[in-house]
Amino acid sequence: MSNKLRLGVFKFASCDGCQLSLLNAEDELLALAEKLEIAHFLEASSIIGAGPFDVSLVEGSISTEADLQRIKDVRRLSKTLITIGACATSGGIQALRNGASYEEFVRAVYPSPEFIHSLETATPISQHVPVDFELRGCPVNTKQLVQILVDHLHGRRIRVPNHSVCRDCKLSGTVCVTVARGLPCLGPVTQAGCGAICPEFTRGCYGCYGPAHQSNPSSLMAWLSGHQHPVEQLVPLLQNFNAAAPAFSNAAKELQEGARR
Amino acid sequence: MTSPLFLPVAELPKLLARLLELGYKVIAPTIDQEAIVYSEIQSVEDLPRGWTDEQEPGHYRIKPTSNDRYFDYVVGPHSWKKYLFPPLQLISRAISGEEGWTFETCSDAPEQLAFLGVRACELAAMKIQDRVFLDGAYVDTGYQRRREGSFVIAVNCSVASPNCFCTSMNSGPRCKTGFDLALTELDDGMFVEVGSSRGQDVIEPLSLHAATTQHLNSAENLYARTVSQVSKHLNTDDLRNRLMSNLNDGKWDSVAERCLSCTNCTMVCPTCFCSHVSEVPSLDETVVERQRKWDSCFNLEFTAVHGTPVRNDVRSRYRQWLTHKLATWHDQFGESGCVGCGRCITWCPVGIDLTVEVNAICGGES
Amino acid sequence: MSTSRTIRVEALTRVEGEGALNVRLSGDQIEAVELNIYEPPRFFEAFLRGRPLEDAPDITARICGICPVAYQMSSVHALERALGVEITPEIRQLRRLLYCGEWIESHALHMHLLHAPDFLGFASGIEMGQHFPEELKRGLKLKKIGNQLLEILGGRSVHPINVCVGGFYRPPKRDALLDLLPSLEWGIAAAADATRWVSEFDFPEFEADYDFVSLTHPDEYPFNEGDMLSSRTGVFPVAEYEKTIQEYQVPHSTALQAEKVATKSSCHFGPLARVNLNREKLQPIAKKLADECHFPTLCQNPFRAIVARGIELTHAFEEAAALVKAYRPVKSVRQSYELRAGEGAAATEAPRGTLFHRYHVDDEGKIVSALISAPTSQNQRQIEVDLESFLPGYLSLDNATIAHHCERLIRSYDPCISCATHFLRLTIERNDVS
Amino acid sequence: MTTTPANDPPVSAWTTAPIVLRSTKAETPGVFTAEFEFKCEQDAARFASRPGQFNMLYCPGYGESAISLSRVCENSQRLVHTIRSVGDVTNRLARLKIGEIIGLRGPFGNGWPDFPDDLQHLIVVGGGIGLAPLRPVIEQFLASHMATRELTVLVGARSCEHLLFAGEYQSWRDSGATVIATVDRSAPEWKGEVGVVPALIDRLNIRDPAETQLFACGPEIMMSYSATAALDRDIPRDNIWFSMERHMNCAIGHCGRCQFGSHFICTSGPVFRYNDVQQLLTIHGL
Ligand SMILES: Cc1cc2nc3c(=O)[nH]c(=O)nc-3n(C[C@H](O)[C@H](O)[C@H](O)COP(=O)(O)OP(=O)(O)OC[C@H]3O[C@@H](n4cnc5c(N)ncnc54)[C@H](O)[C@@H]3O)c2cc1C
Ligand code: SF4
Ligand code: SF4
Ligand code: SF4
Repeated sequence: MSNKLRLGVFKFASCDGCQLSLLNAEDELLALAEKLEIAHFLEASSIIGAGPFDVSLVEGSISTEADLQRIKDVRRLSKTLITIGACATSGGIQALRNGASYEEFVRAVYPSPEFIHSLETATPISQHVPVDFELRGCPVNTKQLVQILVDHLHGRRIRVPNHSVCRDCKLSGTVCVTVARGLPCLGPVTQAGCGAICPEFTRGCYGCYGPAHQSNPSSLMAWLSGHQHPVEQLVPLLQNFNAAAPAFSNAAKELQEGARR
Repeated sequence: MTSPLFLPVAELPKLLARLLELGYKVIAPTIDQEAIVYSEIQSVEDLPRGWTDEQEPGHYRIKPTSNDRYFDYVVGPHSWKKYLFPPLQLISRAISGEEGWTFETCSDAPEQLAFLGVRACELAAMKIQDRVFLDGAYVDTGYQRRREGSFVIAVNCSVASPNCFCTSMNSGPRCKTGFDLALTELDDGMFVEVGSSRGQDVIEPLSLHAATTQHLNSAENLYARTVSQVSKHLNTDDLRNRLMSNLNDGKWDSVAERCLSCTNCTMVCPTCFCSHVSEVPSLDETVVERQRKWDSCFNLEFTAVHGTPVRNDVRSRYRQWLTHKLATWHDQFGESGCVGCGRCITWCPVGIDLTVEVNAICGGES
Repeated sequence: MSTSRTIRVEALTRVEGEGALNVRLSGDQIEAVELNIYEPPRFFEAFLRGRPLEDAPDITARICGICPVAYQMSSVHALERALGVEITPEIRQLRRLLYCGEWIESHALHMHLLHAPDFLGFASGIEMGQHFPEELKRGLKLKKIGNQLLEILGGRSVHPINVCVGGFYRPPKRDALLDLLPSLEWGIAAAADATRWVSEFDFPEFEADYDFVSLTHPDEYPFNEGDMLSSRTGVFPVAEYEKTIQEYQVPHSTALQAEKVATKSSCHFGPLARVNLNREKLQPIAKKLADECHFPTLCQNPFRAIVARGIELTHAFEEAAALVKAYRPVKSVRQSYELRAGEGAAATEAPRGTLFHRYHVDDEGKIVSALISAPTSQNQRQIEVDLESFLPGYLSLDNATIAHHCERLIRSYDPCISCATHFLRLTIERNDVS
Repeated sequence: MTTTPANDPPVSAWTTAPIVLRSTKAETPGVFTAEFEFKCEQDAARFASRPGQFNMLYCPGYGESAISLSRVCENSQRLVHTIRSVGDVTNRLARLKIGEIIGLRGPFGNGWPDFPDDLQHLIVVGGGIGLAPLRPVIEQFLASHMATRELTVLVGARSCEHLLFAGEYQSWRDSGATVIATVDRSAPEWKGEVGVVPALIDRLNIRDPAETQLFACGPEIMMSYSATAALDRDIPRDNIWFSMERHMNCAIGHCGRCQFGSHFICTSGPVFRYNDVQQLLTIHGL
């Protein structure tokens, strides 16, 4: 119909929040729609477009056999595949099941477990198909989401800064909550993107954007646990929306093993 | 210049009033977010009177004191660089018109700022940044405007924190130059030194009495007491060469194991000046602004050349920071880049102490 | 000639989350209507066990990105009940204000981008915008103001970070709220205009004798507090929620369904229920608006839920503006508490219906068990029941058209399927259901 | 002999001048030469550059890139740049249409040193795109008709199609230069050298090493080995010069990005005396 790029938005196991972040671009939505043909976006449109897609945004993690097949189809039909959000990039909160006994989870939760067809793990998209870019966040930041789409439209490489949350704290003049209030904060090991909102609201960062570049959670945890923060408090902090990101899950494991010793 | 004056404590508001009347926006220590930070004040009531700070590596708390002094603390998480070299600046703008792009250089409206409560190490830090932005081949005109427009009221430290090592860096605790006015807070008022004709003009109408010998003695005692409180030391003898001859030392690995590469030390450091200019296009890309933000040598992208960072591990990035600050800064600017304020030690989330690291890497415990 | 046919809506669109519908017909007989929610289960209640109770508002928010505030509100109220925490009036007002933000965002989104296109014959809000640009822009602006309110109070609009058990981590900045006031005031009028616009739509003739259920409060339009009210059986306390409304599992869906224990009948939750049950408590302009739009005192046409949404949208703007005007910051809006073992339940009104949480906690502050009943699960049975009575009038049409009509009906409930699948419970004793 | 900035700093270092693309020419795969002209005469009047200096070319929305002048045109407001497309800015530059306007800040950096009076032999070593900032040196040398002096140009590339400015070698030779090209990977049609550049230095005829200068630009490893080879041939350390590359953002010594030991590449380089960087080059991740 036009030389617009065709956009597909696909959802796997997730909360919809990352897709909503696209609809939350109130100021940019219409302008974007002029440049992108929204070919498949169940949450926003009744048109169920068939592929191929120039750009696909994929939200959610893979946790069922059917989804495992579907993501392969999406990949096949997409020129550029961008995963959005913690679910898609690291498994999300539902990846907490990965370490636990799946059987027990289903039994504990569903009266008729036999109706439930689900995989034992919730895994990131990149574990199953090649991904062109991973946009972090739980949820993703609307500005970043719009920016990467615009960059892509203009033929620029998709990228976002991968430094720590701390840098953004300092840029906005937020006083460090760890140093000045003794609150545990994952900011030093978490990738920026949210605007350092948690420390601004006087609470510690809980890691929505996943591990920052070459992050060092082990050192941070060693320091915190040596300064009156019990392991029982630190482990859940690492086991949030990016619990399955290797840097976080390894640090949690180390803490637990250290505590057992 | 003129001989020292005395400002009775009850008349401190007059000094503030005078500055406001001259059109200055007065920036001073205030309490916010459980810390002593710099922001605009309207009255002396906004100062952290009766408060002090407690600092250790990776630790900072404010607490009330038993006295009602205005300046009984050291330096907090902010430094004056946030006013002279703001964290976020608009540098230029490109506008797309019929004949293609046109370019504008942006400059912020000059604001007259009066900094109240500048410590000796901070005066030193300003001079260091002057060298970076004013004395090189290129002048940062925005910095120049802000620097020249600001009025500096220094305050001599009456206490030192365990993280202060200004005596090693020869930057304090006594304010010697670089101020318009310098205050020393005594029991009943401020011992005032005038450091410039601008300072003279400001203080003149307050018709202050000359300080007495007793004031002078109390001030001297206070300086001596503060010096004696400075407990941290860095051996700076030949430090540049000691560090530069240890660049391949295995001990950098040990600090790299603890360093989070989180950028906090560089952000709080009053002399660090790294920045990055990035593009901020409007959605239709007809107006593109270029924005300069504080950056840090701890960020991986900082040295990326064709996608691959030159300093591709924490070890090389920590080494860059420490050796730049304490060694290569000498080569570039003729002095050390560190003023011994201790901020990087206090605000490191895992309490890494550069003085300890220097000793570990190239010895020289003093 | 009696042929059997199956009508399938493979993927429900313009709803939050993913589901499908199966209708099995035998001749003109409806054999089965199955709302199939195939969202993968995410096991929230299971992994909440053993976690610090402080985590509940942040974690349960991730059940649904569209109504995270609802999850945060239900969880903190339930946990505060378990711990015996009394919140201050300031906290209570700020929570209402936060909820206003979510209602504004969610209602404006559903009205303009998801539901209105149905009545005007467009596939999406964006397509609708080509013919109704002003209406769409107004809708987006209304939505944006809701998001701004959420950002000021909660740090961001999806999964706000400022809510905690005991209140808020930090009070909002008064200046920021006051700066938003002109927008909120604009929003009152704009929301009313939007409501007038949707009230003129052509609504299918369909009514059902619903059992409307929502919270009710003696003085206020319900958000966080009050008793449950059923239009059929009257008031019951929140603490007896699961005794009154029971959930059960069906093979065709990963979401549980709900029905009244006593009568095994379905209930209708959401804006239509709330306006029907609490109309008198609406803010003045919203109340006048309801009259002006000739909104029936007991509206039983589910398609008109879009009008109810508009009325609530207007209400939320009015209430938000009033709360902002009255706001005086206090130093702390966070109540401290002692840990103790206990149990607590709370229901709050999510944009699309009642959201019920119950927690058991131990004396170390860990969650022992959690039960979450989401609005969509609760409406799910109602939707199937509706379809059973709605469909016979349309059976002469071709499958695609029938499917389209079904989808429209489902959409009028603003189902949030992501929520629905996280509606899982620890134990269910089917034998108790008699 | 030291190198000094050729001109006074511009009014504000951030002042961006509009320049217009006049022509482009494809060179090797992914590499092209673009000629720009200042849009405003007063900008042209202010602009004076020397070989080895670079400009910051600015494509709004894409960013700025440091690009060396690959020809220094005297009495002309023409700016000649040879560019390898590797990313956002350079790809955008490659898509520019004739007549399009972009921005320029510059010239920056010190440039190659002046030829000393007693210079007998200049050896120019260019690897890949590294030959671009050296071409002005070659051209200047040849234009100065220094009949008694010798010029050797050593060019290295991945393969023969990547040999930059290959079409010009013959004219350089005709003007008296010795040009030797070598490639990493040979091809059937390639009749020239195969191997690394430093190996060529071993075989050169260097009559008076003390009066020989070596200018190198290319991958660091290539420059380092060339220096070692030159030292082996008794060329004094002081006579060996490198043009260095680091991430560059401001080009005026204020952003800290291009630091290399004690140096800011942008202001105290990009051209360095081998002596000043030799030690630093041995340290990984400096
Ligand atoms: C002194 C100097 C002279 C140069 N001369 C030339 C030349 O004549 N011809 C040529 O083709 N290239 C030259 N380069 C390299 C050129 O600057 C980079 O290839 C270019 O900046 C890459 O930008 P990009 O946006 O296309 O790539 P991307 O990979 O998309 O972007 C990289 C980002 O890093 C920045 N960057 C800054 N410095 C560099 C760098 N050195 N390498 C890579 N990225 C960098 C870019 O501006 C951009 O913001 C020179 C570099 C230096 C330092
Ligand atoms: S990453 Fe977070 S916000 Fe995004 S879909 Fe997953 S749970 Fe929702
Ligand atoms: S509050 Fe957290 S994110 Fe901010 S500086 Fe401190 S540790 Fe870093
Ligand atoms: S290096 Fe540390 S002690 Fe030195 S000036 Fe910077 S912050 Fe202060």
